[in-house]
Amino acid sequence: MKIRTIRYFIRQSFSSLWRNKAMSVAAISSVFAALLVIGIFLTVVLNVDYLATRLESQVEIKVYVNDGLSTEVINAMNKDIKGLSGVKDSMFLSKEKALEEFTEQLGENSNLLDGLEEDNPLADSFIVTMEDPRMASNVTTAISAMSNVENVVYGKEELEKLLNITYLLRVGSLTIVFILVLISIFIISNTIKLTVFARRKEIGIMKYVGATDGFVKGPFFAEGILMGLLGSIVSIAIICIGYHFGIRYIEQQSLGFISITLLPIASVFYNLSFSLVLIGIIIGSLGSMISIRKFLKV
Amino acid sequence: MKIRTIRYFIRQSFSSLWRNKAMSVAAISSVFAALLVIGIFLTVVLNVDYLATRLESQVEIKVYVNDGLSTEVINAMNKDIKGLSGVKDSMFLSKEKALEEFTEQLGENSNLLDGLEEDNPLADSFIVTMEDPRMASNVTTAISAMSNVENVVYGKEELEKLLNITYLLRVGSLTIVFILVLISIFIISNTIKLTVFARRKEIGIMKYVGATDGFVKGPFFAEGILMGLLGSIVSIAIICIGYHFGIRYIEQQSLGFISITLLPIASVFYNLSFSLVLIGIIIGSLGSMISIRKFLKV
Amino acid sequence: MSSFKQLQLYVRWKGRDLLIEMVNVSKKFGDGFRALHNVSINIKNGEFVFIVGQSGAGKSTLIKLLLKEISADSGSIIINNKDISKLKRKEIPYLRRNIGVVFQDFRLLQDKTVYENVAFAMEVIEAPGKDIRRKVPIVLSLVGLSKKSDLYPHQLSGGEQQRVSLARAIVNGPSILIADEPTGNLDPDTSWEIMKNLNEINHRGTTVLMATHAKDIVDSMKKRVIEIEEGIVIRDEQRGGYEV
Amino acid sequence: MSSFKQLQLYVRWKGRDLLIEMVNVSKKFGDGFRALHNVSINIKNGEFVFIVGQSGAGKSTLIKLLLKEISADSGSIIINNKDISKLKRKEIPYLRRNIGVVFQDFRLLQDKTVYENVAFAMEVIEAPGKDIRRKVPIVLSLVGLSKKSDLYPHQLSGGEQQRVSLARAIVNGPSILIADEPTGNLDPDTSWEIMKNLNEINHRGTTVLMATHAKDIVDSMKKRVIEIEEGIVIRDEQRGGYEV
Ligand SMILES: Nc1ncnc2c1ncn2[C@@H]1O[C@H](COP(=O)(O)OP(=O)(O)OP(=O)(O)O)[C@@H](O)[C@H]1O
Ligand SMILES: Nc1ncnc2c1ncn2[C@@H]1O[C@H](COP(=O)(O)OP(=O)(O)OP(=O)(O)O)[C@@H](O)[C@H]1O
Ligand SMILES: [Mg+2]
Ligand SMILES: [Mg+2]
Repeated sequence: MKIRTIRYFIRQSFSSLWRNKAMSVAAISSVFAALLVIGIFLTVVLNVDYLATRLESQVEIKVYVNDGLSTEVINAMNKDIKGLSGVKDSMFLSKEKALEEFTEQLGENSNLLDGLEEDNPLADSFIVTMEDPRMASNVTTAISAMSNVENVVYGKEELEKLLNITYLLRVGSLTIVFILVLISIFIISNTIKLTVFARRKEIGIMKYVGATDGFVKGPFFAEGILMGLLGSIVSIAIICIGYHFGIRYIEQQSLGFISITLLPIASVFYNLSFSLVLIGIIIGSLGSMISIRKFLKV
Repeated sequence: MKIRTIRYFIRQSFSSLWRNKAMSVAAISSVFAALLVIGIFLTVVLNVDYLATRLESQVEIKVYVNDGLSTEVINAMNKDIKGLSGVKDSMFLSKEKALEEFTEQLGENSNLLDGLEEDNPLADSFIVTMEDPRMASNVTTAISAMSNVENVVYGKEELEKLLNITYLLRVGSLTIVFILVLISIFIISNTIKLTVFARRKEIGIMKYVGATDGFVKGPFFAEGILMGLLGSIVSIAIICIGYHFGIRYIEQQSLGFISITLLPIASVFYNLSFSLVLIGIIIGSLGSMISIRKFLKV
Repeated sequence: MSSFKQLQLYVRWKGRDLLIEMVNVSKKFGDGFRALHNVSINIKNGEFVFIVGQSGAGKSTLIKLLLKEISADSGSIIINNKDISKLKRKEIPYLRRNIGVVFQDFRLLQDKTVYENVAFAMEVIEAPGKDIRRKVPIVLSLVGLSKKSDLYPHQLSGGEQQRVSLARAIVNGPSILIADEPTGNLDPDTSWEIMKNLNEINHRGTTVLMATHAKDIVDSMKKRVIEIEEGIVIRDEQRGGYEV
Repeated sequence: MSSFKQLQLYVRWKGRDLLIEMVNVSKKFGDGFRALHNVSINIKNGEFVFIVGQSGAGKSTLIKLLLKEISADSGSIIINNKDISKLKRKEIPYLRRNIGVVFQDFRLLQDKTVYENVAFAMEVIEAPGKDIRRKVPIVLSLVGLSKKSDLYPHQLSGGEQQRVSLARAIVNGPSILIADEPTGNLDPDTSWEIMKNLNEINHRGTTVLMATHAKDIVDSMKKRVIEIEEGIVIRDEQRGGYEV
């Protein structure tokens, strides 16, 4: 196949799109709409994952230590803890501060603690936050082995619940996106099939005047790519615009237990555009190649 | 228009679907796929709403009462409270039981309460659950006015947070469904447009031999309905089958703070089938009527 | 459309003298090409008229104007005393139902069988099923296609397709029969067979307009001949031949 | 396909004596209809052959067999010493490139202009753009369509479409030119113009096969005539007429 022929294919695909305007517009619109669905849900999945990660980072390990440690020892321990793999941060919490916080937490029932200030039954502690909450158990073991450590507590059950939730969120959203990707691919390939179908007669004619299969397919292949490209570009644009405005509105809402922070638009665009363009182009070109096959047999 | 003509339209629509099999299959598949997207998300929305309602019903109002009330008084109060509008249930909680529960809740820190058994600082109370959590403030006022009531407490802030969450869940899922419905409608109408487009020549021929616009449109209208009907039936079937199996898997998972209970399949089917069939039929027939217009002008 | 107008169009256009009246009709196409120029033709009820002229002369364009497939740029076309340039879009089908046409490119419905293609013209006018089942086989045998009634157009030879188009044109017994090159794909014997049929239809009162290149046929039938050259009527002769 | 085979098919099939050899070829269609029965025909290189016969006799079917548009049920068809029933699917295009065809139904690409339709036949064989730009206008003027080169097929008259089909068939200078009723939509003058062209092409060495109903033309050209009746060759006559 000569370069000239490939140039011819590309030229043909543009002119065919242009000359069958009504059909092209309908087809590209459908491709665009199908990719839009994928795009919207990829955006949702990206944000769900982001949220899950932030939820997971709220896991805390409480390290209760012996009473009356010197500042040097505390700083040294803090540094050791921070050095453990999986740990994000560690913060010392004196028993006075802890009682204060506890009193606050109890709110209406705080009278229960009346008079405890003089004889504080709580202990000094470190509050350790995790980079990767799956490492919590390892970190606990490591800290337990340190000297001056009285007790290490982390909400094992709660952590497991949390990990369950984030797992479900991730798996659920991925499953849905997966189903949607399949459906969208199905819709795009059917759309392409219909555009090929509308031109089945022309395909036959080309074959009758001596065109090889490849020569007939060339422009359809290029056209499929073009449709996928156009459809995906429009859908990316719409999603980015929608996200730009949507993000403002949503971040103003409050969920209470966690502030809503969405991924920055650049990150969404970066993750999205490549896959949408790829899906569009691949299904567009592949779809037309598959649909054209049976009309080539003349 | 004669009955005979309408029968003719219906017959024609079947035969046209059958004779353009390849095209019909592609088109109906796309309609099916687009409706599937709507269907899946309607199902999700229905369940989100269900979950939100159940979350809301966890709201509690605590009514602290005077010490040492007689069982008769307690029962009478309980009955009065239950009679208030918006209230689902009310349950008496003695201060001994309350301390027990509190001790349990504190877990590792329960030593704080040591010795309080003898001089229980807590009060007897009623735990009131709400039918409609938006009435909580009214109910609180009503209960405060009752005799023997010391204090009425409900987590106003927490309730507002919860209502925020459920509101966001509902609005978010409805927004997404709304967008998806629009996209799906767009895809379906484009698909129908492509099938009409593939037969533009035939439409012209019919006009040239003296068919009125209505006579040409008739079979296309019927065909649009048929495509919508077939597409929606298949999508409903797939969703119900998928839901039947999905429900089992999902309900086995645990979210911790709330057990996952999904709507029964019958309820989903009941809510879904009507709207999907309606959307399919309306867009199918309307889409073909709109697409055909410009080809009729010969 | 008022039912009076419908009636007027439905009624077979008989007993009128001037059936088709074209006055100074001109038609240019997009690129300025002059397809017809100042064409004036009168055709009386019951006439048999040949339209001849070189390829590209404007014969089919003239026919398309009569069917309102395209509209004239200027001049008026009056069919059965009605100016068709003033027809509303909704009235066009009723005009066409009174004009049976054998199209040069056949225009058969590809997803309908031979039988269904012919029946379609009757279904369009909402004829009773009984009539359809009776008349369609008759016209199909008239054009020699009884055996082909269940085939689809793409399974037919060129000449067979042409005859289906003819069968469809005559099945409703139109007031006017327009045939655009109806023997172009037919052998001489079959052509003569068809011409005999057209002649007979004409004798039964239908006005026949036939655009053709078939010199033999025109020469021996001795009918009125209108010759068009580059969009201009250069000859209109009673009992004429293909050439002067 | 091996490049040797390609070469073999590309090379103009000259200097061979027997170009087309059909032996006992039969073809039935789905419903059992016998379109061709035991047809045996030999055509030598450089011949000019008319194929005549009634509408539906099987002329176009025979042509479709030569192009492998359909396959024979039995018998063999050998073109340029190659049994085309044994052609692989990939080889068929190379067969067709050596056969220029004027189709009875024209088969023009509707979304390409006249110029592009003709150019397409050259693009298919990956001819250089320079050659295309030089040759297409030449063949278009040969068939009298220079002025129409930017129009789309639906903007052409029947005869003009037919001539585009002819232009496309000859633009690559094929070894065999098959014309299925190429004058069906042409007036006598234009028909003769076209026949003069075909004759000239034949004199320059191209074998011409023409299915036709044009009695005048067959009678006056005095070429070999093969007559088919209901799928059977009933006459094969050198310097014959349309009828015996
Ligand atoms: N839509 C159009 N745009 C431009 N030119 C057109 C259009 N339709 C027709 N023409 C031109 O008008 C001229 C007359 O066409 P018409 O079909 O009337 O010819 P004709 O007499 O029927 O010829 P034939 O005998 O070949 O059928 C032709 O040259 C054609 O190219
Ligand atoms: N696919 C098919 N299925 C059934 N019958 C067919 C099919 N193709 C062709 N035929 C029949 O075969 C017969 C021969 O057709 P063919 O096209 O060869 O005729 P022809 O000689 O070219 O006629 P014409 O002069 O009218 O073009 C016709 O009667 C036609 O109905
Ligand atoms: Mg014409
Ligand atoms: Mg033929």
